[in-house]
Amino acid sequence: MENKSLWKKITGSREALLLAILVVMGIFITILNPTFFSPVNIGQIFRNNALTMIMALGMLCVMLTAGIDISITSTLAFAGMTIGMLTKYNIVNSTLALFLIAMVMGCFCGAMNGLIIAKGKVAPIICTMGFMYIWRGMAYVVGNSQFASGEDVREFAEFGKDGTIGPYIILIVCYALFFWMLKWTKFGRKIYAVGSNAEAARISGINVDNTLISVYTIMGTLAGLAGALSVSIYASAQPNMQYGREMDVIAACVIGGVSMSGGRGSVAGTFLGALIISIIAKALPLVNVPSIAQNTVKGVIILVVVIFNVITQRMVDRQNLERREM
Amino acid sequence: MAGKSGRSINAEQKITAKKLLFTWEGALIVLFILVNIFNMNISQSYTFANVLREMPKYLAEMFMVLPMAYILVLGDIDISVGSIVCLTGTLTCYISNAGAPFPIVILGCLAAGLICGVINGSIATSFPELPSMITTLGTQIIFRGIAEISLGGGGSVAYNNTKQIMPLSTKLGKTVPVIILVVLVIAIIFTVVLQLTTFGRSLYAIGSNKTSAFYAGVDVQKCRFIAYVLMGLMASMCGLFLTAYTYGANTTTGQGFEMEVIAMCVFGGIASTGGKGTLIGGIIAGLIITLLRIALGQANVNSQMILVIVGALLIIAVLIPGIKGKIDEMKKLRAAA
Amino acid sequence: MKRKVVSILLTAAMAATLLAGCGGSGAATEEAAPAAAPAAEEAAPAAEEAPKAEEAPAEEAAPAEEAGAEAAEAATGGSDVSGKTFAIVVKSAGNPYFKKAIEGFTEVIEGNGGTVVVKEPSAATVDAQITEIQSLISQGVDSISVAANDENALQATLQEAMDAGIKVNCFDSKVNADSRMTFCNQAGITEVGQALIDAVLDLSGGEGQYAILSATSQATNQNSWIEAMKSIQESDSKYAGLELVEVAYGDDEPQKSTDQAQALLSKYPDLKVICAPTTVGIAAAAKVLQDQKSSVKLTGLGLPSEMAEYIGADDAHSCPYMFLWNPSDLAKLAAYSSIALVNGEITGAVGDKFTAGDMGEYTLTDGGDGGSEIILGPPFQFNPDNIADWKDVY
Amino acid sequence: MSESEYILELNGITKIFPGVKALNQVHFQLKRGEVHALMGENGAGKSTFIKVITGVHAAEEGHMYLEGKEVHFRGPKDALDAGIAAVYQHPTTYPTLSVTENIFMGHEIIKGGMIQWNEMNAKAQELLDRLHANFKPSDEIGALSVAQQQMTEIAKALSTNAKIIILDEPTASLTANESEELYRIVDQLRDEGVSIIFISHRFEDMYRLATRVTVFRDSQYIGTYDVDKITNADLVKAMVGREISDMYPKPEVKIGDEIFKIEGMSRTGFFKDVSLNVHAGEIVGMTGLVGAGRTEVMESVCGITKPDSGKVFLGGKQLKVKKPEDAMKEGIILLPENRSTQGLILSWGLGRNVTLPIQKKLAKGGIFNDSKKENELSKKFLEEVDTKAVTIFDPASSLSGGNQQKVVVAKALAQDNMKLVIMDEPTKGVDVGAKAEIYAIMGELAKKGYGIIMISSEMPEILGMCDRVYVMCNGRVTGCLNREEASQERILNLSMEHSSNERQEEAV
Repeated sequence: MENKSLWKKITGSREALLLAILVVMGIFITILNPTFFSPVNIGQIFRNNALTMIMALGMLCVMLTAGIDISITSTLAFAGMTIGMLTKYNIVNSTLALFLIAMVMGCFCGAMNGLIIAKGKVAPIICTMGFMYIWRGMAYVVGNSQFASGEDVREFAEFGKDGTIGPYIILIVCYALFFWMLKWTKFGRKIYAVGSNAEAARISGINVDNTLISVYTIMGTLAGLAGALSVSIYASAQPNMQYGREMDVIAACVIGGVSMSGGRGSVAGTFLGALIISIIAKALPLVNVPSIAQNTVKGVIILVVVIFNVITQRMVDRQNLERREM
Repeated sequence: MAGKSGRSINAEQKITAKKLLFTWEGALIVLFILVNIFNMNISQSYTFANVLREMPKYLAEMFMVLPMAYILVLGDIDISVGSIVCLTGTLTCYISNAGAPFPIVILGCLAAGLICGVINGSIATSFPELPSMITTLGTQIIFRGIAEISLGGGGSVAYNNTKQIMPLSTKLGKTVPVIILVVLVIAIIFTVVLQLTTFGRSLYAIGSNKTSAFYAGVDVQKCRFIAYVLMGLMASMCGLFLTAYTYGANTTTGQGFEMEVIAMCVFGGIASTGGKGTLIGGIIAGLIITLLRIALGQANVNSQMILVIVGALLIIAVLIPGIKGKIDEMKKLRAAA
Repeated sequence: MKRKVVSILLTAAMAATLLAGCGGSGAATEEAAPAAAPAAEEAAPAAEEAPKAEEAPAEEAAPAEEAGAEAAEAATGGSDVSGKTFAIVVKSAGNPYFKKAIEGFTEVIEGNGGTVVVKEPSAATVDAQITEIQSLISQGVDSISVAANDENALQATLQEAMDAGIKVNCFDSKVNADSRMTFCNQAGITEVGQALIDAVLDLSGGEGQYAILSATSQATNQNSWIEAMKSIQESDSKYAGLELVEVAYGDDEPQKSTDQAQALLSKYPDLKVICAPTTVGIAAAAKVLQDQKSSVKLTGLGLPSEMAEYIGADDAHSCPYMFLWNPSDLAKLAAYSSIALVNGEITGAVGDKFTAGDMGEYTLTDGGDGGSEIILGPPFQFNPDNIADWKDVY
Repeated sequence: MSESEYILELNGITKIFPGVKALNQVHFQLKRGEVHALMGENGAGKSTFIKVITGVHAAEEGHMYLEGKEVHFRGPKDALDAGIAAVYQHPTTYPTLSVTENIFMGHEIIKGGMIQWNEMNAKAQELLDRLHANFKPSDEIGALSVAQQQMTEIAKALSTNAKIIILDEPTASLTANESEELYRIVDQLRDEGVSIIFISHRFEDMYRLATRVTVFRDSQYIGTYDVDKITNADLVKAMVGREISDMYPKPEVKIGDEIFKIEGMSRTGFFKDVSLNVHAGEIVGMTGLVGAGRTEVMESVCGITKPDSGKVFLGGKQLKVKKPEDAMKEGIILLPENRSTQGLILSWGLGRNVTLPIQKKLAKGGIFNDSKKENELSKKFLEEVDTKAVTIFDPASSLSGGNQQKVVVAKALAQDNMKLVIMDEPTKGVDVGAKAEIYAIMGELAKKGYGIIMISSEMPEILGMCDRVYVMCNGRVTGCLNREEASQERILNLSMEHSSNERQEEAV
């Protein structure tokens, strides 16, 4: 019995495994390039990947309900482009107001997803695919072939400037908030319940539709926030920003142990998954792996991690069966 | 035999024109006609000859609509196809540039697609616990990654012997592009297989209820494997013809195709949850989207706006079955009361 | 009965969407046209001055305000092309550089009585450009000017266009010689390479490590400029002290460019200069350097409006000077050459001459790839003295 | 006053689903602190009724009074708040979550905006102790057995401090010992003053626990009786609406040669060293408790799962079965236990369901589906088993459970190379009329000389229909009884032989 629980703890704890992978990666990279493990570098990893990390939280919630959202980077671009234009033409200049506007827009976009998925019973991937096209198109329409960059967003970019702590604070607040929400609040429980067994959730009095709508709205709001952050950190708003990056966010969640069939996944795992993706992006140029190999490495890691997980699960099942007496 | 009450069960299926019209496919045909009328109104250039000429690029994607329909009917999804197009396109150029004769080039391209399909299929069937979205997300990144690595610093490769590959992009009688005939033949084969054969029936059985299908003797994993392999193969056909039309390949080749192809299927009534829809619907939907894009392009509608329109159409299309279901349910409720 | 209603609703809804979409976009295109007019006035000084700018590290070329009137006149000059349609296909939508180009192109063509069709593909891919060009062939335009996303990939489509009697030229990024009649080159490859390597030499103080932050690895222009830089460096001993440590690719994405710039800094502590011959890359690198208050200096090719923030001679600014040409002028040149092609003044053969309105006379030269090209002029230097005048222009 | 006597009272409840009236003017009265059994055949409306009480479904007509006051539940939440908790037939657990999370889902202990995990874990442990559960609050539900999941559900109901607890077929998947445990818990709850509604098919449960019983039939209220005053026969009559005379038309068939044999088949964790044989024309029963490994053995025979060792012979020839198709080719036909998830494709028409296993045989050239032939054939077999359907294109989901089972039988009959038929719980959830028809078909098949294996938990049908009975317990065949030797006692004895021993081992 003791043996079993120890074995189970090691294989069962996805977070421990990911941490181990991270440590090994860290050591390996540091040996190849000692500058990797410097405070500046670590800071940059978080800053440059703040967007992925923040959106991964929303994706975690969405995937916990057995859904998926591939419209997030389009939402990001729509919101980011809008505030970029607002500040470029000096319509709104307050940093706080711009952040709020972006989040409200994201909230709206997300709510649209949620409504159609929950009330229209449309498969999440299809619905969000439609909006992926729509919001991206809207970003171009809003931009009207203009970028907002450099001087246009000078004031706003102060917030996300290298060396400022703004992005880190947002990151920490988001993670703390979601950690609290998913683990310690009723609402968090509801998300898990809906993803784990929607029928049971309905019977035990959880409003499944509302939970779904909330989850997609949260995702949208975070995408809007990420849009604002993106404009601030990179001091540029372009309609094609973060194009295709939704897959990174999904990959971060998947590596972090979030199950696509719902009900399984944690904030800690998501964080570690996002961190692994970020470190791959950051480290490859540092260790002289040509950056064109970055995608291949990323893809291999995703497959290895998910397949490894299946195999350990099979081993655990097999062991459980063998323990059964006859 | 036992307990016969002499009750007779009707085995005649009455097919009326009205019934046909109210299927999704019927609605699509009506829409197809409407779209054509609409197109002719917004663009003077919307002539048969022009449409024929503009079609090939879209038809290359149509290759993938066919097996994607199979995969969606199975209840799976494959988002790696755009990357397979890129990888096979790249390899095609390299094989030809190495001096291979044309048949070898074609075979090499198809073999590459086949291998990609086999890889996807093997992973999907060895680990049926994993959602296909995840495994093909992995291979999506890897296949394009391999293409990126083999393209190296330049990031693009030209098909040097353009004369060699020209037969694929020529037009018969100066009007009908070869690709139309190829797509037509393959589309007919795929449609016939899906709608009329035991294999097609098995796909629907798996997509409707995997366990029941398995208990009824359907080889679930074999069917899934075949579907993925066909997907890879058709993606390489797309890659081949795209190469013929672009004389080369680069790292962005085929980007986003997977979503466009899935959108066409879903618009055609093939549910991403499996077991529903027909390839006829998928093909008509593909044509509708294609013709619409051609006409809107000719009318110089902003390319972003076209995306917005396609996205909106998609969402409306997937919302309709739900709305219809609700209405039917209400009708039944009223009947019961 | 209900079914019928549903079907009707379906078709009606779709039709409505189409109409709505169409209406919206129609408005957008109409809007674009008048917008071009006032912009043209702004762009005017550039039309006058940029091509006349002296040698690469030219000290100054202040925009001449008085040139406005001349430029307006220029717009109406040239040969009449009423009834003809000229298409411009840019790399992708939503890029201000090409926005300026479109404005310049429109100004010239409409000034000469022609009609402009603007095509901005949804993504910066070959596929998207092919679709757009195919659509133009259907419309039977008279000329197509394209900024290509790939050198070879458009060959089949552009040849088809030429077979259909459409004049094809390219600007900004060329297509291969078989696919075009001529190429409006913003600056000779060697000139750009020379300007950049000289800037690196200048900023490094004569010796030291430098790195290049490029766009995508397949970007034709960037690759040829980088090659030019390398060969110039090898051919002249005055560059012997310079060491190119790495060519990094930021894929023209702000995030990746930022990553790459930061990686360069941490990998090469002795780095003296980063050269970024791409507008996205230079902006990202400028921000990284300035934010980190790094001593590494930056140069390259960038848009004044994006870079104004970072250009300055003191340590608080990361980029002492950089280069670019005027996209509006480049597109004007493309427009004039298109007119010349359509009117039969030139055929695209090397040695042909034509008058580009008030921009003066241009000669088609050998592009070195079997086709002809028209060189706009050497790249223009933006420095702390002139940046304030240019940042609102483009 | 009657209001004070009844804690819960429902009058004239009518519930309509699309196409069917699931409840028609039913009544129900629950006394304070009583255990009230609710009985009726499957489809009688019991489960729907429960869902009306718990607010999952809203009734179209009728009134509900809780402690004399009329209440209207807008959702399950209202019912929970009012002190009504339900444990459903199929455990409605959250498989990916822990026991504690399951127990407190929806009514977490929250202080200062934070869920109190420590307190909840402690409370969960307390509840589990009270139920004598052998698992921990931190265990993941998906890894627990059905019985353990059921126990978690009961713990969940307890955790809400409910005044009324509804148990929907709680013993269906429990072993005898586990059932005993459940009885103890129910007694305990009743003594604590909780009122309990108990749905079960087992008369044993009712006699053991309930004081009163209410019977539903065909969505209608039939009556409420005192348990100690009603006879078994009367109760059956109330439930099925008529007296059943010749329920088991076992034909006299001459038993032929041995046609099928399993030798020493094992599969880790499911069954071990199983051997059995079947003769032509023989109906062989397989019984034992749920989870004894009966279904698993037959699934391995049919290629659904892979056995680790063992040989299978059909007509003296050793078979190599790797997938279901192989078994079908040899003439071994399985009618799976679960119609809706294993036997039928509910969204498909009946005809297509019937011909799915034989589509290749019917197909032109083995490739193209022959719709005409398929339609004719499926019509023939569906009529043969007397399916109540209008056309062969009706979706299977539109049929009742009994008729769905007939479609499954028709599907088996359509396979003309049939030699051995394995029926897994063929009458589960089938109404009495259809049951008799299925037994009749079984008899006909035996007459034709096929071998038949019937897996069943229902003692009467095992005793009534089978020539021989194999009894399994905990993965092993513990005995084989002839028709003459077989009796309820002996079968029960064999099916529990090891259970008690093992239980002790586990406890150590």
